[in-house]
Amino acid sequence: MTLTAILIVAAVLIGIGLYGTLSQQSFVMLMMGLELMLNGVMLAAVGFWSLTAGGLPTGQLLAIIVMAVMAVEMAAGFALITAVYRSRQADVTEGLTTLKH
Amino acid sequence: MPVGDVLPELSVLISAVTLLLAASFMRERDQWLAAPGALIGLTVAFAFCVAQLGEAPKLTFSGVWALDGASIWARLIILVAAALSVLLTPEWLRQDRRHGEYYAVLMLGTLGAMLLAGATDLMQLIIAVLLSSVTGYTLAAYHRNWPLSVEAGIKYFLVGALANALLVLGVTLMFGLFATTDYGELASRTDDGAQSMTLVAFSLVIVGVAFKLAAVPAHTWMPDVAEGAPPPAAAFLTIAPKVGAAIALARFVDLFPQDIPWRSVVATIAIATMSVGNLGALGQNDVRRMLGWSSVSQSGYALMAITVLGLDPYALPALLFFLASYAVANLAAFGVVTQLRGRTNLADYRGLATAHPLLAAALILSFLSLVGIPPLAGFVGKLALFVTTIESGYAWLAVVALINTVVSLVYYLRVLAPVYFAEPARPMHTLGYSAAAAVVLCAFFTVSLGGLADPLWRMLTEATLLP
Amino acid sequence: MLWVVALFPLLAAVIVHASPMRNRAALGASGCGVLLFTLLLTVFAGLEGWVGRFAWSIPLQFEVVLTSSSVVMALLVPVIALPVLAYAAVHERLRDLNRLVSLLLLFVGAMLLLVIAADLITLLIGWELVGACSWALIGHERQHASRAASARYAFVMTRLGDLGLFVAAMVAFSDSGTFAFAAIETLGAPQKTILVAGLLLSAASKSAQIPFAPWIFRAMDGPTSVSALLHSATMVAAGAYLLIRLEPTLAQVPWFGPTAIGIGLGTALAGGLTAMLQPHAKKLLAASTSAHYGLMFVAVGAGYPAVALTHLVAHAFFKALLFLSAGVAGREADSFYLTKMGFGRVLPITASATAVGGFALAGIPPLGAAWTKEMVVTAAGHFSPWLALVVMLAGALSAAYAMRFVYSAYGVAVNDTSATSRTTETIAISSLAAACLALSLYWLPSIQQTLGAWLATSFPTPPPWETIGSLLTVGSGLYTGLLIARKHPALGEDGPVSAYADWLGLPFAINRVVERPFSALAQHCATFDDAVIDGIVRRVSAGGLFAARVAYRGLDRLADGLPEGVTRWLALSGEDSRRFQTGLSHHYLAFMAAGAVVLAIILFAGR
Amino acid sequence: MNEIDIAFWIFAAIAVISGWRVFCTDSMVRASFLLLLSFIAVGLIMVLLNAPYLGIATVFMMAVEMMVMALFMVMFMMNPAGLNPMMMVHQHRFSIAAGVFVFAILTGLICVTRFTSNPVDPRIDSVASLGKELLGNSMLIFETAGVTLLATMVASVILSSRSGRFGMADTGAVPPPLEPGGEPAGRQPEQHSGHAHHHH
Amino acid sequence: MLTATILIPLLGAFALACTRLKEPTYRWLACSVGSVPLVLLVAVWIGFDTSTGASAFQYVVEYPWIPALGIGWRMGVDGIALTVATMSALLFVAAIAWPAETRGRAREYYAWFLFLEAVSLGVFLTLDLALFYVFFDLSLVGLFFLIGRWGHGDAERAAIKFFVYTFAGSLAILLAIIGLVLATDPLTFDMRTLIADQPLVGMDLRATLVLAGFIIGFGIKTPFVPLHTWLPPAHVNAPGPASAVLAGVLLKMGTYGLIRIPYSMLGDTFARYAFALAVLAVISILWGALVSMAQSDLKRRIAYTSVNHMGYVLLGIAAAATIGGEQAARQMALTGATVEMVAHGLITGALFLICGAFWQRTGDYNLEHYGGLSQIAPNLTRFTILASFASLGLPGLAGFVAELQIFVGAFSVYPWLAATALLGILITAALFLQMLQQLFFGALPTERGDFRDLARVEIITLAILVLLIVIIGIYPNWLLTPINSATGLLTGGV
Repeated sequence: MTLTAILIVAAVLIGIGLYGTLSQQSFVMLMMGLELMLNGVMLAAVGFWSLTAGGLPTGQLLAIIVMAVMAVEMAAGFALITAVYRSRQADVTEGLTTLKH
Repeated sequence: MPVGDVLPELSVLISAVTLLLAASFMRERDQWLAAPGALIGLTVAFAFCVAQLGEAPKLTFSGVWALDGASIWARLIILVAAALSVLLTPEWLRQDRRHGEYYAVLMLGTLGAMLLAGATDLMQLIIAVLLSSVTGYTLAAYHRNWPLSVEAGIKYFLVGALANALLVLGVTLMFGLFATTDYGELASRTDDGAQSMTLVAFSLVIVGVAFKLAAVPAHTWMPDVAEGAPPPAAAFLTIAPKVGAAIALARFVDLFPQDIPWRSVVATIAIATMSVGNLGALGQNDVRRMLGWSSVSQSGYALMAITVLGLDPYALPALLFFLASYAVANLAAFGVVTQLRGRTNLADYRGLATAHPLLAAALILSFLSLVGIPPLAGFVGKLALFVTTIESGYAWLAVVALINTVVSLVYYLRVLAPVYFAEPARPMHTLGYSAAAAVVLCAFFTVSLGGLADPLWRMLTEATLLP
Repeated sequence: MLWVVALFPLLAAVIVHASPMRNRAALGASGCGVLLFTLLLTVFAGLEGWVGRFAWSIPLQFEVVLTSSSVVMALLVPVIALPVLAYAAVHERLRDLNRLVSLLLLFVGAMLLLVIAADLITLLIGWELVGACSWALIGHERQHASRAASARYAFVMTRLGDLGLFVAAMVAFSDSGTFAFAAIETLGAPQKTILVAGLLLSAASKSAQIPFAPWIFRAMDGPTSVSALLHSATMVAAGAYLLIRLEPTLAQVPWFGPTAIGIGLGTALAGGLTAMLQPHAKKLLAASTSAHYGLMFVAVGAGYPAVALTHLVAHAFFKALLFLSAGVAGREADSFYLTKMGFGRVLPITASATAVGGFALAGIPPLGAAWTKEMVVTAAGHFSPWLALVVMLAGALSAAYAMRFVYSAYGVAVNDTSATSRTTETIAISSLAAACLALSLYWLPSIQQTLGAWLATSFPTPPPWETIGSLLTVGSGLYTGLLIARKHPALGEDGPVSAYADWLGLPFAINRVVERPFSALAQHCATFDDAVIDGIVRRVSAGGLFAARVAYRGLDRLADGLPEGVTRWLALSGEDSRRFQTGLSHHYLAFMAAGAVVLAIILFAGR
Repeated sequence: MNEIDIAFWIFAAIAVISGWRVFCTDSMVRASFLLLLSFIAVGLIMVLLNAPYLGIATVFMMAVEMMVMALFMVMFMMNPAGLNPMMMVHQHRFSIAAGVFVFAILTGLICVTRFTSNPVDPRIDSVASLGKELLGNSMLIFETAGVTLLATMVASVILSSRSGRFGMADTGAVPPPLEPGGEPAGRQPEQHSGHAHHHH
Repeated sequence: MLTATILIPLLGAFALACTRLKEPTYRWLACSVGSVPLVLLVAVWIGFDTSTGASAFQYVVEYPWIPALGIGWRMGVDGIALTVATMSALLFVAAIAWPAETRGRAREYYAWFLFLEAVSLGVFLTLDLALFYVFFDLSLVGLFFLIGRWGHGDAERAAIKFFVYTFAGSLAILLAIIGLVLATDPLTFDMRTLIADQPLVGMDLRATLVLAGFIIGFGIKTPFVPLHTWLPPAHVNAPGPASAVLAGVLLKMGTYGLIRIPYSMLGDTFARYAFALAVLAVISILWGALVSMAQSDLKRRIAYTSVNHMGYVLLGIAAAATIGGEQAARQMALTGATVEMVAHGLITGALFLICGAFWQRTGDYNLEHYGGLSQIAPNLTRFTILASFASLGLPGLAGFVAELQIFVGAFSVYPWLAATALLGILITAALFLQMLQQLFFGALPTERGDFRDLARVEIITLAILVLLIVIIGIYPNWLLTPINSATGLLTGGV
């Protein structure tokens, strides 16, 4: 279990996540993609903490921060999706094209 | 724990919480009372900030929090902008049932922008971005029953979510490379030759911050928010986070040695941003959207100063002054829009000068200031930018900015022409007194910052940037 | 102090114009009074030897003096103007008479300034003022647009010559730092060449020499009195006078003599021919004016400015006389075509006076003009005998058209029934005739002595063969003239001859070679200015908007075409595809991701 | 190749595969559970990396979050149970390319980058050190994070709650009309918005 | 004193904007306020010391504005600034007094005019580069609103084109100013310092670029061919008084700026490119005259003659800048250029006011539609003829004094160019006479039968201008003395 291995796994997750973010029409699925990215990031963070930073507490904190980001964005995102769904009955990015140019 | 160093933030936070609680107990028709409350909180914070001006620049909270000229001035600008946008709000949201909470969110957003300006630790940076983003989405979508507003909100969110993800990724890589997130230590460790991974991490962080700055490539939310969000919120969102982010970006890039060619990157972003913004505004017939595009291009000008940071002592003061002048002028413009009940169609502005001479005058002043016509604030700001850019040997950048300025004149005039040259078709209704007061104040600042620029400028020249 | 001589009539002109005077008597009287006083002033100035100095700034110094030749001119101008103005006061239509009189006074004043000038700037000022006055006078009758056109023609044509004077002044200053005539002597050779060329150019244009001659026909649109003054003592005289005044300098340039003679002779012959073929009384006289100034050019070119001066004086008198009488005849015939005229019986006095003038024009002894013409012949002969012959030929021509004019205008003709001449006209005409006769004194050797002494030269003595030759040529000329007048009275009114009658087609050539191409050029420039120069600007500004669109399209492909290929791009509505801000969030996300990559690439590239 | 390595690889495989399946399943509910699976795997990897606290925290937090997400599906997403096949994607090729590209770039860089090798001492009490950090050097960050969470709660309540103290929370949440009794300024959304065209 | 010259009309403008009075009162109020600067400037003129050894800039006042950047409120005049400024003040009074169609917005109209007067005078009177730029830009703003609001035809477009085009120029100037000023240490925008120590000496490339900036900027403003195409539409659509001010005052800012800034502060570099400028000038002269000749629109025609006349000015400046020319000749050229500024201001001002009279009476600028007006409008005819002859450089009128000196001075530096430029006065003569012919001569079209002659106010206004033109033409010493005192210094004479 080397750092490289961990990071590569993280990279895979990030790649898949980015794919999801860019490809999904549904807001929810799109956010899942984001989650997956952050998942990879979190893995990388812990990996760094454990294998390069020599247990520097900052690393753990970073992981927590990433988690926080994830949570916050999920919450805000769901709230917004709800609002949009209520006012526009839209659940996909293509549903919202009034604001353009 | 040196609480004294975050007194302004604390007062903003406390007033936010207070407002939240108060809003949940006040009767519906008393909700507007939250506005004066917010003003009080901001005033107190302003006072504390001013008090900090005296102290010597320092890092506190074990290097997480910077108290230097840059952050203090930026926070002052943010507070003023927040206060003025509060003035715009009460009449606008009169019939909204969640009137009171708005101010709480606004205060938290202010807090986020302030934290951006002061952060000297990558994790603190992330949190600050997050705070100002999450409040920003809410403010943008505050007209929950109005399609445009929620659309603006969720588009803001989608762009923001990815930007934050990239930012977090970048920060994690930074941590992996340098085993720290503290600016001070970063600065000391970036010296030995940069690895390729550093460059990737660097550009990821830049994109993350560019999102708050509404700079290319993460500028796309700005026009939507400007058009869709409630104008008072739009006024706030086009200014406060931008001011904070500009300082944050300046701080961050300043950490890196020359073997990372960050100047060319920032310069590229600057050019792209000002050009895209101007081209976008050129054809607009929707005034609010036009203002959004124009504020994109203004970020581009601000980036000029960041490009030459450290090459010329005037770079930082120029940046701060430009941000201040931009803030007042932009607020004046959005204030006029608000006072005109969100009037946004270009044709609807015909004959404003006849119907409401004062509003027209304010609009003209703010636009001319945004173009940089002397002796308004914008002129001094642009002059300072050009001076520092040319002095640092980036004359070509100044030339590009010049061409962009000429282009921008066109779309500002496209609004001013009907405002002044035509006769009104229908009566134009206005909103109320506090919005009018805000407009007058902004116009006054726009003029006085230009005419009496010297004291401010002299103080700004003392400003420092840590670490 | 000498300035007064010129300034008084100028000032008086303004006053007269401002005054409410509108009736003939008052205007005539005041005008004549002004001229008389001017004359007295001139005499006094001459006796007292006044000079005048004035400066605008250190380099711009002005000076006026009276030399022997300028005294003569300065006296001649008011003397001629006096009867002309009196005539004008009764002859010209009452409407705008006030303006006419004041303009005539202005004319005189400007001419006097030109005459007494002792530096190029003063000369230039007078010179241009004279031109401007001529414009106003020719276009005096404003309701006819054609008059204004003629006035413009004349003014532009003469101003083209004025440029020569500008050049002269410029050269003088650039070399000597001053404009004074005195300084011209000291110029270097090349500068002097340019200077002389400039002076010659302006003199030729003012004196209606080839190729500038045609303007003098257009000038005939002006009132008769104007023509009379313009041809005798003012406008046209200025050119010849300039050469006379500066002859010593000019002569220092070797090519000046031949050139002047060439121009002069060419004009003399062409003008003579034109005049002979000209059925229009005033134009006939006008052409003869050119011809006679040509003779003066010849004299100056041959080195006898004094001769030219004397001829100028003589010419002034008889030409003024002839124009005035032509004016009377023209009014009575209600046309200036000779065929309509012929009032010998009803206007005997005018007729006889005209005859005197005509014979003077023809150069028949014992009239003074005959002597001066003889002198010209002699002068030319001194240059080369062949020249003398050509000049005689010119003399023959002038005799011919003089004869034609006198016979047709005031001979005995069918329509010679009723015609009236106003008293003042008659007086003016006959006084001029008297002057012509008086000039016969030229023949007296003693007078010649005094004249020569006064002008500090000696007149050449003609060899007998020349005298006989010129007498013969004059005789033959007279006969030809008589023949034309009797056999072909309408010669030149129509048919091929009429084309030649207009300066042998020179105006036509000018129109084709200069005017038309020029106006065409102007038009093209205007088109170019709008289409191209402004066009570029418009393109640039349009380019801004275009750039906006293109940028959008380009970036849009990036945000949109890149992902899904063209098909996907087409799937979007056209408007969307034109703008980068598609309104579709995933495009923004894609763009952001791509942007991050680009930034990284820039960073890598920058290392 | 000791047992830790084996475990790691297994978990890694689970994380990746389930992560990948998230976007291939027909039901959002399933998708969310797959995502949860991936998170759990990652959390277990963290445990392997001497970060038990973080690992467990992740597992629990994500468990809750995915429940919420699943609830959302059921509440008002179309096709909750994924009875009929669902493939809602756009700019697909680009997305795939982007994902692969990012993976390749990162992997390449990871291989060439020299990370300082400084493994954590298994004997240190990571939880305690984290606590010290939170209440010590990084206190401000921690506090700010707290504020942010507060803000998030407020925000989500404001945006999502259907009714408030004064009845329907959304009524009146519109701009003031341009003229009294008229419409607010600004463009109107096109009618077709809603469950918009899903292209494949 | 000079400060008051600017502040009084400025404050007057704001005061006027805040009042509520009857239409005519505004006119006279504005007129009286606007004439205060004229009085003050005349007083300054009287007190101006032209003796040799007198300091170049007099009546200097100085207050700090942004000391950190070396920007301050610096005022002062030399002979050139004084004469041009006084002419401008006079022209403004005339333009304000001229009866204008204010479309019920008299208050703003006259307020803008006073504002414009203040800032235009500021351009000529300031000794601080930053302030110069400030006033330079504000003048654009003022005129933009005047043209756009009270213009006719496609006024809005013309106004925007004018603003954008000239603003581009002024930004070029701004960059150039910065590039120039940054070479000073400590940083200062004080013109006197910049003139004194020629900051860019020895930095060839930078000096060239800075010069280019100035040339483009002032070239657009002046305007030179090919940067002139904003001028005709702006003129055609502007109200008479506004275009009188545009041609009479604003165009001078370009040439004045050339003399004041690049000529004085970049001496060597400017001299190096003097020949190119002279060529440009000759092109402008001939091109302006030619194109003008082909215009059938009265105002366009006169507008293009402005291009031609400003070409003379440029020729004079370029000749004066040339190294190796005779000092006396160069001084004469520069003096001529300055006199041309004054003369052209008065003459073209008068001509454009007359254009305004035409528009107010008929709303038609097409020359083809006129004729025979001399029969019913003798006064108009008189003034127009005088102004036109002055414009084509007839001796005894102001134009001649200027052009003579320019030609003579330029000839000893660039003989061929000067000689070529002479053609200009010939073409001008032709085109003006043609214009007069079409307007006043020939038969009177029936639809013009009710054409009113000039009213009393118009007569008085024009009379003052024309009288001044004549006086300058006959006895310009009072004008030449102060100018020469300045040009002497500028051309390195005593």
